[in-house]
Amino acid sequence: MKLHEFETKELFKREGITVPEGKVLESIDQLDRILNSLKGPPWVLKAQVHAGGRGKAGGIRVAKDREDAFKGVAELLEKRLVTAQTGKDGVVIKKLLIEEFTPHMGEYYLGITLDRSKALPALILSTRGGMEIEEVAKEDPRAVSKIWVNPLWGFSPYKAREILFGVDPMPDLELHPPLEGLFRKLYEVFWKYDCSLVEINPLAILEDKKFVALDAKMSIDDNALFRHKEFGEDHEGKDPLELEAQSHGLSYIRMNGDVGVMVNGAGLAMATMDIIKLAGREPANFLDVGGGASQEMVRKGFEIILKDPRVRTIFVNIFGGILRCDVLARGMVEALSGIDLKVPMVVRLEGTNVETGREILKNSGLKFSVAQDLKEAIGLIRG
Amino acid sequence: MKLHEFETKELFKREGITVPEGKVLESIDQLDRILNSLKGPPWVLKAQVHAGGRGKAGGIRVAKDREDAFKGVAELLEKRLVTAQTGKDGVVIKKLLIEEFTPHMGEYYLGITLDRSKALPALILSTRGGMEIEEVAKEDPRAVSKIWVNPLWGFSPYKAREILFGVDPMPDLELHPPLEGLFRKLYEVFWKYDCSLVEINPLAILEDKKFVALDAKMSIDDNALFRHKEFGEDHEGKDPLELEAQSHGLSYIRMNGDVGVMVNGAGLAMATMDIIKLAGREPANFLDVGGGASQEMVRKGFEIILKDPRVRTIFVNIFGGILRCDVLARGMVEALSGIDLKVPMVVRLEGTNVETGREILKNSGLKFSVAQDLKEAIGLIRG
Amino acid sequence: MSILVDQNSKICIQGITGKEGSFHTEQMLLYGSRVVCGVTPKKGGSFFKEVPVFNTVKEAKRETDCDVSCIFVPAPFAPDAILEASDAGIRVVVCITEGIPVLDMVKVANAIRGNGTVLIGPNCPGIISPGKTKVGIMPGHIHRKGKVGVISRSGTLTYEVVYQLTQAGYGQSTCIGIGGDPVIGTDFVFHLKEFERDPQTQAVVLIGEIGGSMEEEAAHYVIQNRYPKPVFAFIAGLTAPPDKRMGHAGAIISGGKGGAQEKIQALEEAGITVIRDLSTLGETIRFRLNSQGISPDL
Amino acid sequence: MSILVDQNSKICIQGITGKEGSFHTEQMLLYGSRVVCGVTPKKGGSFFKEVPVFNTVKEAKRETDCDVSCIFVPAPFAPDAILEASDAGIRVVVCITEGIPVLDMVKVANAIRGNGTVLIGPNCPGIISPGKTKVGIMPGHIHRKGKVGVISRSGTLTYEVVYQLTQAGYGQSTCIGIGGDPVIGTDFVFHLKEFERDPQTQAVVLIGEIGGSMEEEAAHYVIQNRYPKPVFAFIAGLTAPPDKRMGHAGAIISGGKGGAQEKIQALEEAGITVIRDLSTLGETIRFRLNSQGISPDL
Repeated sequence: MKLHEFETKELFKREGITVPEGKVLESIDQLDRILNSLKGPPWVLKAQVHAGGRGKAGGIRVAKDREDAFKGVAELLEKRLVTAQTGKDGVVIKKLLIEEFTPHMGEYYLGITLDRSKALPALILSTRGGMEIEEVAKEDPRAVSKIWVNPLWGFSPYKAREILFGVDPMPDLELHPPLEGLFRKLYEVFWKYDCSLVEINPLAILEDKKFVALDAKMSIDDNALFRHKEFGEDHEGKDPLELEAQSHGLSYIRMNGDVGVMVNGAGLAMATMDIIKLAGREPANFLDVGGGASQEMVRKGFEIILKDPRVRTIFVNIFGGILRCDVLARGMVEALSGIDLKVPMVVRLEGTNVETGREILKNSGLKFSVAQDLKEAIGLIRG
Repeated sequence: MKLHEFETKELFKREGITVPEGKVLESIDQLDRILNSLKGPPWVLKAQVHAGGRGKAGGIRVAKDREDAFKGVAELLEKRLVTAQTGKDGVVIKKLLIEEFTPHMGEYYLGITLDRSKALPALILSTRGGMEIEEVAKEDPRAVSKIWVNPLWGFSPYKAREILFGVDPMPDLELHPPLEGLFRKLYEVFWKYDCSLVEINPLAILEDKKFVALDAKMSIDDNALFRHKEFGEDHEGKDPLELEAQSHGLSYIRMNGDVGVMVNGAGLAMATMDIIKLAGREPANFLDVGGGASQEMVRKGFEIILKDPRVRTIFVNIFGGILRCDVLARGMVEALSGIDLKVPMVVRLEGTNVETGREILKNSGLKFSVAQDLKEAIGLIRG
Repeated sequence: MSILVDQNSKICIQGITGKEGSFHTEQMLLYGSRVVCGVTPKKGGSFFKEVPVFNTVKEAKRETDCDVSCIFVPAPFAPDAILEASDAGIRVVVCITEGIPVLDMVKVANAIRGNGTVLIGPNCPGIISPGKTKVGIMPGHIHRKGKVGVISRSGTLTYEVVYQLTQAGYGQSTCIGIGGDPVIGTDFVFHLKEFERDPQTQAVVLIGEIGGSMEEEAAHYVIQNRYPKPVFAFIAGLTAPPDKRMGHAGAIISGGKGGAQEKIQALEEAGITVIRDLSTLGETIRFRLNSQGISPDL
Repeated sequence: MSILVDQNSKICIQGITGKEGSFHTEQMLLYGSRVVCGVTPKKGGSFFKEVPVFNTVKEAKRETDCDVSCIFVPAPFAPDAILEASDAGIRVVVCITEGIPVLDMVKVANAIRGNGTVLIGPNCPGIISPGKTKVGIMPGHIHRKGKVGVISRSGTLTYEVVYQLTQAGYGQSTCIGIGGDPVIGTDFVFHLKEFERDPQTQAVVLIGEIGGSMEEEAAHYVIQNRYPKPVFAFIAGLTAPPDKRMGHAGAIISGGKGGAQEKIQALEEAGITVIRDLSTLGETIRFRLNSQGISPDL
């Protein structure tokens, strides 16, 4: 789960990391009161959307006076922002963060991410803040310092020395203790909130050698949300069908095609989408009912596929393991009985209790084609 | 450093471990006010001395009424308590802990100690509380459960299961969660205060299945005292010469003999004491001026030896390494000049700068015998 | 032969009395696996289908000398169960549990490193050495004893691949589901090395997916070590969009890394046969193996 | 030969610019030790007596390929220095520092276990392979190259023993001060094994003291493995009273355990010659070795 910039900054503030003073706005009516409560002008207006490349796309503006601020808010709020990461439709800006402007003399990048292959958190420092860290790493690798911290050893002081002395140009020696403190805090935040990423970019260095996190990013491990009730659910910008599926424990993602897909297991679901594409069609969705789905979940899955008006073909690909084929068949019958299915449906069943499952479907009176194996299924979908 | 029972109990209380209500008394004048502030009778009077075996030696009494309490305090306070561990002189009782009496239905032993050879803390549970754990381990090993916790893994829940399910008779299942909680707390205390030992014996199990630590022991690692300013220095019952030496960074322990000893290095100092004994004499002290002692420390060491009226011979055994023999010699001359040394002194010098050192001593006009090696030194001490 | 587990493996089921644990214990017993004990705290002393239940793995190990464990414990308690198994000296620990927070696994993976434990999973179907033993949740009947080793990041996709292999006449030496999470106990390279040493195994199939760099590392290993047995691969997620978690927590293309195309390219550059059309996997492998003189299992 | 360090060892001094560090670096250089670098944070880029100083051990290792480090860092910072050295891949780490809290060492010892680092100390004089290299603070001139290995929990007592050995005509292969603290990186058994493999070493002297059970473990090892070289021992603290810390944090008899008498008995039962009178140590060893055909070093 990604947190918005303003959520991350609120959390940072609680944890003792300095951020600019700011307020979130959802309606232009609130602007006057907010501007009165903040130092300025100038002020910074920042679109709160889950997409990188906001700045380049015009989602961040500096307002030099009140009039400018009102104009900026009017041009951003409830408008679609198209960035390099949003796709052509862009995302609607529902919230703006209004902040005091922070004059500063330099910018750093600080981040912690999980290095999967080492199974260790990686701490990254760059003296070229404000840029994408991947770009800096390519263009000017000496400006990036990266270390890995063994969580059982903890963030021992020598680790701070390795990262701070390992970057070129090296930060002034007087900046080392506060930077070490900041990394230590970020590292605590990373563990305390089960982050997969926490990032300050840019970190502003003020004239008096203090630091302020001008931008802040945080992603929380979905598997750990059960122990972080402090993060409410964030439905913003999410597809309603995805939300419905999620509330039933189904893993559903909307795609751009017209073949509605139901599969058990994530790997097989991805492979099924790939096969549809190889057959010259496009999947309308990714839907994994899970290795051990119940009859109820199968029924819900079907309902969600059927709610998608773009679907022209349905492809059910089930390899029974823990999920037995008879359970699948019963869920299917339950979901489809009484519905006049207008689109062709291809069913490929295999694995545990396959005979009973096929029997149930056969006796159900439902209309569908049976494929004995994947090859036959592909032929039927190709049509 | 050993904490007194009342100090440990105060600390336990702060950390959330239940102890009986109680107050410390240093004069019988305070007793009336203390009894008024506590529930009772009965009350428990406990001598606060650093020696095991208090109970058997009469250092713990239950007072059944006010009169009994006054009588008990009068009989204990400022009196010498001789226990199995104090030696025949015993120790003077300077403080008494007056506590409410805790009726209970069972007693456990809980302790954490450092296992040197495994380099791991060992957690110990015994269902036969109130007894010395070593005795229980010998008599009834099944009543003792011991586990080792890797500090990098932490006290994971399975460790609690191992210790609780590993003892016979096993505690009632309903006691497992509170016992796990108590061990977790003790484990935290162990690390937080740099303990070498923390012990609750006995832990009382009350009728309502709650726990109360009836007795509590804690030892703090001397090397870690620099980061635990919360523990003041405890001079009680300590030898004044030992205290003086300590304040100068010298490691000095009073012994029962009459040969005053000065050595550099702990191992050589122990070996020197052993040699004196082999020669048929007894050392008056252990004194290690340290591998890297300064001239000043050598001088101080001599002053302390000379203050001990029992000393009949002085033996200086120095193997110069970091401590150079010339530094030793200068310190010696400084300490002894102007003093009319009444006892014979044997000096054995070897190692770094030995020639200069011998030269300085020779020219000092001091009276002493020089030994070329240990064998000769022994001969001279034997006299 | 086979790798990691065989008919002599003595299996302990952690969470044996739970819903999943008890169902799959029965399935394993039916398959012929030697389930010698189970662990459920507070149920020590009882039995599940004649399998003795203990309070701790340490006790179970002492009483039965089990050397493999299979964990069916809910996500919040599974990391503790893995540590317990490793600490008790279990050689192969299979964690089926899905949904464990990844940072818990970071701690666990680093803790048991150097402890002599091989951790399979979490979020995996387990290990099967067909005809010998099954330690996990895969449907046993689709497998057949044979000469192909299978290493997979997936569950049902593995069943599909195994099914096609069996249909094509090729049985399996050992099939390992290494798990679909970002941090898991082993990787492709670990098992490639095991299969290299296993005389029963004559070919290996890797089933990868988007996310991470394990496939690239496998390609690197194969090329660096002139891997002596034919290797096949299938990569799921060619059409997956970036920044979306495709069911598995580990299957996510992020920061432009972990895409299927790059993985396929790396594998092919290492001389590995990458099968793009899943529906033809079985016949492609049969054709290739046959032409290399590796005949089907009869 | 010799063990752990020799003339090829490339030494890094952690804390090279401090009072102790700089003094002993000079002494080591005078002895002929190859001190190739030093580490003092914030002094990177400078030189101490032509020895380059770096900010981190990682950098020092990268630039000089040092494989041994010697730590002269104050107690509150020494645990971090040990971890840094181990993490940077230093093979032999010698920690001279005295007064480190024991629980810090518990963490450090468990952390570096399995990391391939041999930690000597803390609170030790270091290691010397006479005539080859000295990594520590012992006075070099009392040593002589030869055939006796020395393992000691003490500092100056070791010098006394070495001095007597040299006077008696027997030089040393390697002398190791393993440290006087309750938790240290190695024990007698570890070095007994090393000396067993070392052809230069023909006899071993153990210098023990009260506290702990390391001497008993050494006795056990010698008897269990029919140790092939003559072993001598001296135990300090026969007259030490219980519950008193005799200078060393590790030298304390507590709970009735760790007394000298029990240690001497265990060692003698293992066939080890225990010398009770320190003043006769050199001549006793000379007599015994001579009678076993192990002649003095000329």
